[in-house]
Amino acid sequence: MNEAKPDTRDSELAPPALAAALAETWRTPAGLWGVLAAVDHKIIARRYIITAFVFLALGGVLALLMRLQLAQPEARVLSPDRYNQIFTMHGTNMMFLFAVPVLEAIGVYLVPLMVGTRNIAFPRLNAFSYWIFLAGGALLWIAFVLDMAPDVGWFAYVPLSGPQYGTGKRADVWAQMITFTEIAALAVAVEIVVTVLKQRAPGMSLDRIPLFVWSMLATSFVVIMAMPAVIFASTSLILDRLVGTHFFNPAEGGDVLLWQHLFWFFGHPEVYIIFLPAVGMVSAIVETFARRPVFGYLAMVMALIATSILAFGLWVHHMFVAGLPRLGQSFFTASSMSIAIPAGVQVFCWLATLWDGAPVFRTPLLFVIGFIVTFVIGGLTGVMVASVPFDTQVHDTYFVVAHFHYVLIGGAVFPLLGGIYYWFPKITGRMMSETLGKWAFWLIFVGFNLTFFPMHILGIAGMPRRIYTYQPDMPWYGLNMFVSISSLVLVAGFLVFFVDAIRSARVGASAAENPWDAPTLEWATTSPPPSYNFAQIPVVNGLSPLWDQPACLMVASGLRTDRRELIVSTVATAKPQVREASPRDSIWPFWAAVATSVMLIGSIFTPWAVVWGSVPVAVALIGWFWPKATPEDEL
Amino acid sequence: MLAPAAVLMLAGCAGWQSVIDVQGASAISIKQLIILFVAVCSVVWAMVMAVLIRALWQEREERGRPADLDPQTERRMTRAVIAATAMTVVILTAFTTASFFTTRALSLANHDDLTIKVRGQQWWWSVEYLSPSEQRLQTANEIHIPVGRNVRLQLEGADVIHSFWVPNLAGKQDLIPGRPNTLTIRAERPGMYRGQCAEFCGLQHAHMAFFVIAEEPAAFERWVNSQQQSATDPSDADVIAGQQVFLSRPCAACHTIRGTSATGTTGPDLTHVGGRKYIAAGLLETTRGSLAAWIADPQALKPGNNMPMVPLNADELRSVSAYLASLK
Amino acid sequence: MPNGISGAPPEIFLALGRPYETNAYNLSQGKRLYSWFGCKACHADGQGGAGPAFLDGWWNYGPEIVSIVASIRDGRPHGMPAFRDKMTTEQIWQLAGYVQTIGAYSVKTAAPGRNDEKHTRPAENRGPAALLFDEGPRPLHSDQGPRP
Amino acid sequence: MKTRVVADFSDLPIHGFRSASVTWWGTLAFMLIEAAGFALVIAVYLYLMNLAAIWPIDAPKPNLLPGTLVTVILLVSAIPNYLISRWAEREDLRKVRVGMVLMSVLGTVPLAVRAFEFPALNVNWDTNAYGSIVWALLGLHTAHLITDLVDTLVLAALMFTRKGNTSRRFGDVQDNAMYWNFVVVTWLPIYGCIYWIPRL
Repeated sequence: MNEAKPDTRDSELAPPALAAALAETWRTPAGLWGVLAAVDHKIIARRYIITAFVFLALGGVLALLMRLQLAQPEARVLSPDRYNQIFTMHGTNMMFLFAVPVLEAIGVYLVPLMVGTRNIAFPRLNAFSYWIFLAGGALLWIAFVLDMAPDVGWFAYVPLSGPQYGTGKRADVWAQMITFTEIAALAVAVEIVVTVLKQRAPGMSLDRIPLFVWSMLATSFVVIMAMPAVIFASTSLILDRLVGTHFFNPAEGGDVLLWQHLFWFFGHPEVYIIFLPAVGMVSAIVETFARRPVFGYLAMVMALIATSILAFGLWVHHMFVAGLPRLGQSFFTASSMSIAIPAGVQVFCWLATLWDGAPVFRTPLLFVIGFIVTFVIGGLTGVMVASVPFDTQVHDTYFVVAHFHYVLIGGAVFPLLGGIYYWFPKITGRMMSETLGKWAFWLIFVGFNLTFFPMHILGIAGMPRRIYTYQPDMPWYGLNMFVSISSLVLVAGFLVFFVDAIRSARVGASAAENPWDAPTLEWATTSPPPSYNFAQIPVVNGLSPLWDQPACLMVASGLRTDRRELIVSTVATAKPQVREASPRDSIWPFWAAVATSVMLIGSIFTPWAVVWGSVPVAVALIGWFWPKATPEDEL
Repeated sequence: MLAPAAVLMLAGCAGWQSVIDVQGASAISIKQLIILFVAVCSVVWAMVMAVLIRALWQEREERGRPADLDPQTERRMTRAVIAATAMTVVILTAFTTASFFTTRALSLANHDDLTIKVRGQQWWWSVEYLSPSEQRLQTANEIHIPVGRNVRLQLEGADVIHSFWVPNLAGKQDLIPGRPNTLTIRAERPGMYRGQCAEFCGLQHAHMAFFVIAEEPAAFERWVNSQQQSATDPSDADVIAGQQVFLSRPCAACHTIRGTSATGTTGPDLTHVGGRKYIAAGLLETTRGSLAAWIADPQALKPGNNMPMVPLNADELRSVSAYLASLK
Repeated sequence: MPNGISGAPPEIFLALGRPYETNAYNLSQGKRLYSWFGCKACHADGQGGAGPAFLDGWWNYGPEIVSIVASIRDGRPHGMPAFRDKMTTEQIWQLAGYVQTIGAYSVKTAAPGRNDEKHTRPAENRGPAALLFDEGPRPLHSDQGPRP
Repeated sequence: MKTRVVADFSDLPIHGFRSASVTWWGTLAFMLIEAAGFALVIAVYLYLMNLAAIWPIDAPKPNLLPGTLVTVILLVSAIPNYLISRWAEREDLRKVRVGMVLMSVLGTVPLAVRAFEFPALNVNWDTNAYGSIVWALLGLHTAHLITDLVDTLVLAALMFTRKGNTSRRFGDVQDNAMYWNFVVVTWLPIYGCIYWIPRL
């Protein structure tokens, strides 16, 4: 099947002509068609990040409403029904619509750049995953506006979310939203796995993969192994509610704890899906701002893999008070404690890196320092709740609320904000301001600790979780008012961050290619990178390419310029194998997403929607699969 | 930052429903474990912070290009990291064994003197004394127990999952439909200990409290005898009118008052409601006024609960609340 | 009311968009009241026993909610007790709305799901009347429910 | 950033088979997702079984005939499936076209027999937890069967058009053959679960 007409290779063109030719081949058309049919991983990742941050802001407003209601005893700001909807929306929105998507999106943006390729594997699947994610978010928030939001908590324990006690369509909306966001997360996970395994730059063997890429790879495998659990759980819940199956009906052989097992088998890996990418970002930031490679590269990679595997072995620590046999619980105490070891190893390696490095105190490093301070507290309280007797006292109290905010905001949002400050120049071509950055950091750091540390004490004082109010004679009034006021400081910090981000995107100082003098490949491209990322695919011969060869980058020639090509290489040693074609823009993923959304939302109201809805989905998928008249598909 | 706060936590807020103000056997052994964990973790956190601050504030020349790694420091740091990891493993093993021993201490092995069945309903607790058989009785939201004796609670979920938690005495245990659980508690000192549902169970999860009143054995016996009597026939005119209203309106369809024709089982047993310290699962102290307010409009005080608003005129309301307050 | 008891429904009921027939909360409360007030003793799970069935397409006093409310509140001959003093007005309307969903031919989106007890018939949100109604050889009451 | 050319890849092929193809790895990843899902549903089946006093819960054991027939057909279909994978690698268009038609037939037949399997379960999905999990297991595999059958039919149609004669399409035929093997392999534990565990 050799090509008939002579193709133009990049070696025959002078650099400016080469850039123009590649720009033309990899161009995303402007206008509505370009928006709907784009497959460039950078465009889709930016959409994901912006949408996820909008959901963060909405979720933050919900948190403020909750703090307003809890500031005083027996406050009448929110009715119990409204409060239950709001705390469920806050949890569901932050976990499924903000944390997982934004971290996976940063992976979608950076992994292709860091491994030295031109686009993510399966770019049309990437576009499909964004539309599905957007539809899931819209479903949840429109339901909230229509007073139909789920009110059963973000883990929707049966029988409260079951057919008898979960009235109306609220729990169905929650369960269907899970299906949307999990399809999107699974699609991105598959893309990242294949991109990292097969599209690495020649020479980037397994021991030269940047730590952030390792963390995204580990996260993607956890997503692939964990998400099926929650998809089956939410599907069986909808089946119970709509067509009367008895998975969770104790009177007919079902079991109420089956839901908790199914959900938490996914639930705990879910929080590691959120934590591992953040760990990858911390390694990238510490490396650059300590001015030396991260200490103990092998130990860090082993720790990532150990965390991913152990994450599947400790879900029962969410069910210590459900009355399971003592021996089983003790096993899960041991396994829950053991996952603190790889986390400890990583913290020690970062400390060693900083110890031997020359730290440059820019905003990204401030957020990483804030991360270390906060996450270690969260990790230690995590070790506390891993012990069965300790947990029988503090389970479902504000102690646990404090713990998981320390590991989620401390463990994931701090590195995320640091990562935004760090990669903002690369993504937008403009620097964020250092002064606003420092203001944002200190407001967020102080506000966070003043808001969430007293919650440990509230938990010890006996305040249960998820109560919409409390009586005046309970000793919780002072601390709750204090927490509500300091939450304003935290929100002020986030506002400063948003103002800085929006302002810098338009008027920030223009950024050089490598403003921080960082070692990894994404800093070898212009800021922002061209649509084809690399004019010629780089060749790597070390762990920190830009530090090993600072003057000029080794590249390889031979790819065609009139056809979207990138290099597929072997898994272990990244020896080049094939000049693989990367598909062009296509509208079909958008139609497939619309058809899938119609089918899934319809199936909330009638099971027949699945039968009739699958026909347009099949048509859209066939249209997507059918070869197009483009050079990529012809040869 | 954590150390002073840890001390504050240990001082704790003595008082109602506090995990630190321990009066029960289980809670005492758990408190020791909490103190161990908080102390060790505070030390660990302080050490990590010391290393972090030390690493950040060392005087070091501004390093333009990333220098190549000095193998000697690499080896030293490798040893340090291995040591730190080993210390982590040791501490975690110590924590694990400590929590095993505490778990063993919690299972109060010797035989139980009293068995009580607690059924969690949507938003109140029905309490039934099962054994010994001569002490059988039915009440709601308040559990009297003798001091110093093991009490075995049989926890049954009637509708959704609730969680029985009285922090002063013991850790929490869920009430799960289809899976009966048991929890053994023993109060060391007499007193009134407030507990609350700790698993989200719907609209009024926040107002689903209960009280465990630990008394000397003699006082407990007196309480049991009084609870087993049926309701005394009223003598006061107002109270008699109240009884008439109670029996003729929908109240009798849901509530039981032993000694009268009211035998409904969907609501709490009201035979001795006047004698209880709180009504509506810990929402209001029991007085004629609070009873009248509750009967007049239960939805205003506890929105979403399952007691309907029975339309009564003023004197009917006054007489019914008088009648219920008289049921000591 | 062509075949029901006279007495038009209160305007408030229509103005609020028939809350007791379309609001999921009221219907689920009605289901709770159905088991709390012992309707199961005579009507079983809706398929009838001592009392009439709600699934067989025939409403002795008309399928409108008002006539069902009247039956519950004032009782009926042959053993249907009056619940006037046993239930409040709102409870009666909630129970009537629920009873209607058992016998409905087209499934309401707000209809309650199965309950956590033994399964004896399809749940209200699967239209048990449409599934279980067997008209027998001669359709007796064609003017009552639509032919399934 | 200045660049220095150190290698030339102009002679690399434009399509690779098996582990050199990106879609092969993508199919493998999706198979891993579905394998995790099936393993989980079987775990739920076993979980419910050891909860129940007697299993199957007041329902007769499922009849063996339709299920065993489907198993035999699927196992038989693995042979032509292997052949078509080899022909695709040799890019032999004529043989692949014959193979795809054969695989389309061998995809439709088990689906038809499957229609008899559901009543042979002797239990309804809303009768009890046993009925629910058995219908869920069989339903999931049926969805698996349908999606791959549609994929095979579309691919067969494509191979008969002018566009079918490119190495990328032969790669797709091979991936689809691998996916069909996965459909057959996942059916074996499900078959054992539904039909033989109640008889142990």
